[in-house]
Amino acid sequence: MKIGVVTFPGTLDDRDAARAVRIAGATVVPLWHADENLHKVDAVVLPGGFSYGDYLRCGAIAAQAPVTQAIVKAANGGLPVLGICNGFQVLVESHLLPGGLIRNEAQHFICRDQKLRVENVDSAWTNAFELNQEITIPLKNGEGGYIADAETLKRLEGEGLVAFRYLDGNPNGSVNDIAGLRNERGNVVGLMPHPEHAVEAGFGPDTASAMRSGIDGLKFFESVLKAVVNA
Amino acid sequence: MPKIIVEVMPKADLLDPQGKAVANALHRQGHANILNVRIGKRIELHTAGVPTEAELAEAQKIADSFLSNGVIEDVVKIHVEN
Amino acid sequence: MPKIIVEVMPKADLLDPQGKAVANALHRQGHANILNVRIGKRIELHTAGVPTEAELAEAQKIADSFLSNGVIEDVVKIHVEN
Amino acid sequence: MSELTTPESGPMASGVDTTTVAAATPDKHQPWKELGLKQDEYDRIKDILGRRPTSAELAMYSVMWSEHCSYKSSKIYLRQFGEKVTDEMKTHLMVGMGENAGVVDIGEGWAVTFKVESHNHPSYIEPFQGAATGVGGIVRDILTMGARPIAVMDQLRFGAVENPDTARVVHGVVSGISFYGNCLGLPNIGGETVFDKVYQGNPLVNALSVGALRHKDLKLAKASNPGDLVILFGARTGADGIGGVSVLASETFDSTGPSRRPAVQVGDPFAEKVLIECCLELYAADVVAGIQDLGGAGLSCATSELASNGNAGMRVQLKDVLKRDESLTPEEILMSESQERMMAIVPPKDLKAFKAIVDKWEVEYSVLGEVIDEPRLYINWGDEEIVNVPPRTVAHDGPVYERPVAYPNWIDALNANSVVAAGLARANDNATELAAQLVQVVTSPNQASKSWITDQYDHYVGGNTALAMPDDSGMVRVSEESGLGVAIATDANGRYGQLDPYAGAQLALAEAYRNVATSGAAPLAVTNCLNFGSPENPEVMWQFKQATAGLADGCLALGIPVTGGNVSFYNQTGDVAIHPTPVVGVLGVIDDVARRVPAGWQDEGHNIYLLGITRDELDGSVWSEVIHDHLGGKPPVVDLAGEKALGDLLHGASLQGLLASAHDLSEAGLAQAIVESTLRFGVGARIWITEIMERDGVDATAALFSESTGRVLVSVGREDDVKFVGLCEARGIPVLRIGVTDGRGPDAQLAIKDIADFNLADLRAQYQSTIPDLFG
Ligand SMILES: Nc1ncnc2c1ncn2[C@@H]1O[C@H](COP(=O)(O)OP(=O)(O)O)[C@@H](O)[C@H]1O
Ligand SMILES: [Mg+2]
Repeated sequence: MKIGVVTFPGTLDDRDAARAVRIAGATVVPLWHADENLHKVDAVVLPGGFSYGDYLRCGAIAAQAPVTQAIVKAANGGLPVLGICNGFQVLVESHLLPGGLIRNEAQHFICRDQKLRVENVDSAWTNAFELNQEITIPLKNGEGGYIADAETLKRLEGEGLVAFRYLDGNPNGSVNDIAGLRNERGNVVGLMPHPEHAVEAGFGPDTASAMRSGIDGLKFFESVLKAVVNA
Repeated sequence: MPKIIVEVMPKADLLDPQGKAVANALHRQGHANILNVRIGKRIELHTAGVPTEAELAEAQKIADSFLSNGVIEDVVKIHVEN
Repeated sequence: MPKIIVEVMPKADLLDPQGKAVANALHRQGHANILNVRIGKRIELHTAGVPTEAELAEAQKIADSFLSNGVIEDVVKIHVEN
Repeated sequence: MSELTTPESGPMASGVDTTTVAAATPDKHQPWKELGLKQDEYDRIKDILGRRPTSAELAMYSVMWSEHCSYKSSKIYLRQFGEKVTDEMKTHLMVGMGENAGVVDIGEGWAVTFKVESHNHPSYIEPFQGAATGVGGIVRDILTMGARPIAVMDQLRFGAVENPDTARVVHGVVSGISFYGNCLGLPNIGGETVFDKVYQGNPLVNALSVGALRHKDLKLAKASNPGDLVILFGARTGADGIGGVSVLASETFDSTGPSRRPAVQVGDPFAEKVLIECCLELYAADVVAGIQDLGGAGLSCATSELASNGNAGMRVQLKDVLKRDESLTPEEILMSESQERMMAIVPPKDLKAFKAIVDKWEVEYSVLGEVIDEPRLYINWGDEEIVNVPPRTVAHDGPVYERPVAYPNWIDALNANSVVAAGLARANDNATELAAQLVQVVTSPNQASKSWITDQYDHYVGGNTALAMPDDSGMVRVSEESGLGVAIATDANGRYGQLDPYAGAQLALAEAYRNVATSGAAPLAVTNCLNFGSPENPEVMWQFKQATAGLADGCLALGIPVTGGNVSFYNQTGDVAIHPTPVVGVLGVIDDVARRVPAGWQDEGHNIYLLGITRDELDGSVWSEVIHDHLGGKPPVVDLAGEKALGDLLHGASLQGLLASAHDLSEAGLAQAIVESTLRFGVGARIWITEIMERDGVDATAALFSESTGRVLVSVGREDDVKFVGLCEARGIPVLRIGVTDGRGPDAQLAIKDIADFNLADLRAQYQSTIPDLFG
């Protein structure tokens, strides 16, 4: 099973995403921003960072890259795609997911361990969770405030497309405490918090049992393995 | 140098946390007459010569498709300055 | 609603990384005629009534001292829109 | 002939000040004074060249001979860091002082390089860009050694919290560090934040970076093979920070403050991130023979240092520099401090491979010239020769001063005015007041949680962060295979430095050493950033002399060498200098980061032990400042042999897995350590202090707030108790059980016997709210 991990100039969490893929048991295929094909991968992760400096709007320049064009096409054909943080922003700028992401309400970057509720488990990246499971993974962003117009919000809520919601405090002013979305088909998921930073004990969020032992993020990658095998 | 100036603002009915923060700061400083603040972008595209009609049309397209994100922003003005 | 519009740009001889990144992206997309891009802010101050002279003078002061950072930015324009 | 071609002074509007013109117009007036040179320095340049310098040469010499670049006032004192060392201390040292950063062997074929540098003055003028480019600059220093940067830290000093200007500086500096460091993808693993009115017009913004490399990848900044190409790559050269080095860093600013606003540099972290990846690919392809970052003094520095280090020369065509702004004069190009640029020395046969890599990263480059056999630096502007100098005289043989030193007479009165002499009241017999003092101390701005700041920094990126804020030291994994890693802590206490700069430097060293040891790592090497007032003030020079001697003697005593550092002088407003603030960073190595020791209690029912002896040492303490607004007396006694023994014990105990947690005692003493230990994971405890008072002969105030050195608080599981206490006794480390941990939960408490029971949730709310209430 091969999972592509995309690197744009300015991508930062690509090595972390690759590590997560490996720990979950899949093979990593590095994808470069200039790649026009996806090298037959079974799924793609768009990792976090500041692609092209995140200038203009986060993810806007990356949305124009050749590899993104290829991903959009493949995603419309059902390829599982996970966008994390900047990757979520790229998905939104490519219109694979609706709405937009703007500057945090507090006007500054925020990095903390964030509790989330998994609100939908019918997607390629969430099927290993239990419905309404509470998880903790790191959050780190400067522009993570999710916005959408009233109609879009109604549709998202009505069709169960909100995949994750912030618990114990909304860190960035996102409407309806939205932390992540899935598309109708369930192959595309985007979220601001970082599952790839919670896959290895010793380097994740604190838990009640030990410092930095949280590995709730691993389930994202286990989900896609299941999804691809079952597909 | 001639420039095409593109002005982009967040959509009126969406949140603008930055504008809100600035408005709050102005109110704390006592500027009660400023009811609200909204913050957008002023983008200058520098061109070699005075822009032609075709170039302006192209700029309009760039403004709509790339310099702004129509889901959350509006292009409020495009004009030329020499 | 009447608004005072303040336009702020990065100082001409300082680096504008944002403008540079957008210019590069436009060049990659084939827009060779756009030589350079600079990106600043468009700030709308919404007022209750049509701004008076005194209010405009106040806005100028706010623009210079608070809305822009004189070390790295210039206020390039202030005007009223009704 | 003289009036024909050259304008009066300054950048040439038309016509270029060539070496020929200079030879023909010996008496032309030059603005050497405005550029910060002294008469004798100007005369020496003329001596070296046998003629007056051209305006380009003058620009180069003035900027390279500035205090910031030449270390002319500090050099004679910095030498001792290289002299007061034993052979054993050098065993792990691959590159010592003098290079861009020191390099230390950490085993398994890995090496690390680390350094701390100041960006103080620019951060006062433009806090956001000043701090951002400070991070950018230190990261390029690390990159230059051939290393992948793996983490950053920031050491900050701001003015008084109540001063209205402080918020401007705090917001700008913190968001600048956050912006640049986060965009680079470097975890921020620690730092310092201190507020004191002495830093009001002179905030200190020091930034540290650490990088890792395989031994074979070590790179040096030298150009030694004639025929190799000189290539400038990265961002284009613009008008940023022209004259910044000499004007910003060498002259005390007057009190008119922000109205005099010189050019600043604007940073582009995206460009730097791309540059990092590009350089690492160039290193892997083995196509650069030498490399140097462009920082202060820009091209002047890079060209002269590369040539001088390689005992060679260079021929450079300045017109080939890629510019952002075509109107730049040759002098401006030489002085420009545009960020995110590097200079590589590339053998001609490797140019093709070099080009393929920079093209892949869309990094611009231009070949400026070549290395030559003769030890001379020739720079041309088109056909005209504008620089013809021996590079050593620019880069390394600058002026060296033995500035006058004078013992500050005021220090006797200050030392005499101790906490006891001043009769500061203590609340020993009043439990309610003592409890109130404890809360007041630990929630004061300098002691309260810094999470409002540190939550703006990404400490996860890279996936290798084993410890970060709020732990005693930052720790990152270097090898994913073995778990090999490094820990770093930095410290400095300006109040101690003011009372006794020799002891102050040693106390900073001792604290950083202890912080590294508590985390389970073995201390290995030292870096520093020495922040002082004007070297032209003999009393400041005395402070500097004392501090450097203290640090060098201290390193010798602890057996860990100084591998590099930075000096920042002229941190003063008018005649008033900041407190001597020698920031000392200690790096330690740990064979497996999985073994690291947390700085807070995690489990119920563990015994809490205090290691070390408590003396009545409250002079210069947080207690004296917060409760009595007092500074006087003598700082705590330094016992480096004791620190070493304590460090060895901690290392031994952590290797045997005996430590459930360890947290050092420093500012605000035991009170601070127990509050931080309990709040770290929300685990309550019962503490008693009477046995400390009895054994050490101190009162309750000293037991809680004394800042005696050589102390650490540890928690130990019941099953390891006997073994642990036995170990301490065998090694002669004083050990005393002072409490036991309780459970977690909403009712968890910190109960200090005979003083007060604190609800953890309430205590946390107060501890967390101080900084956001001031700046949020
Ligand atoms: N400006 C800063 N940047 C990053 N970390 C910081 C900063 N200021 C404080 N910290 C972190 O907060 C924690 C508490 O700081 P401090 O009380 O000064 O530690 P110590 O007393 O151990 O030196 C440490 O982990 C330190 O690294
Ligand atoms: Mg500590």
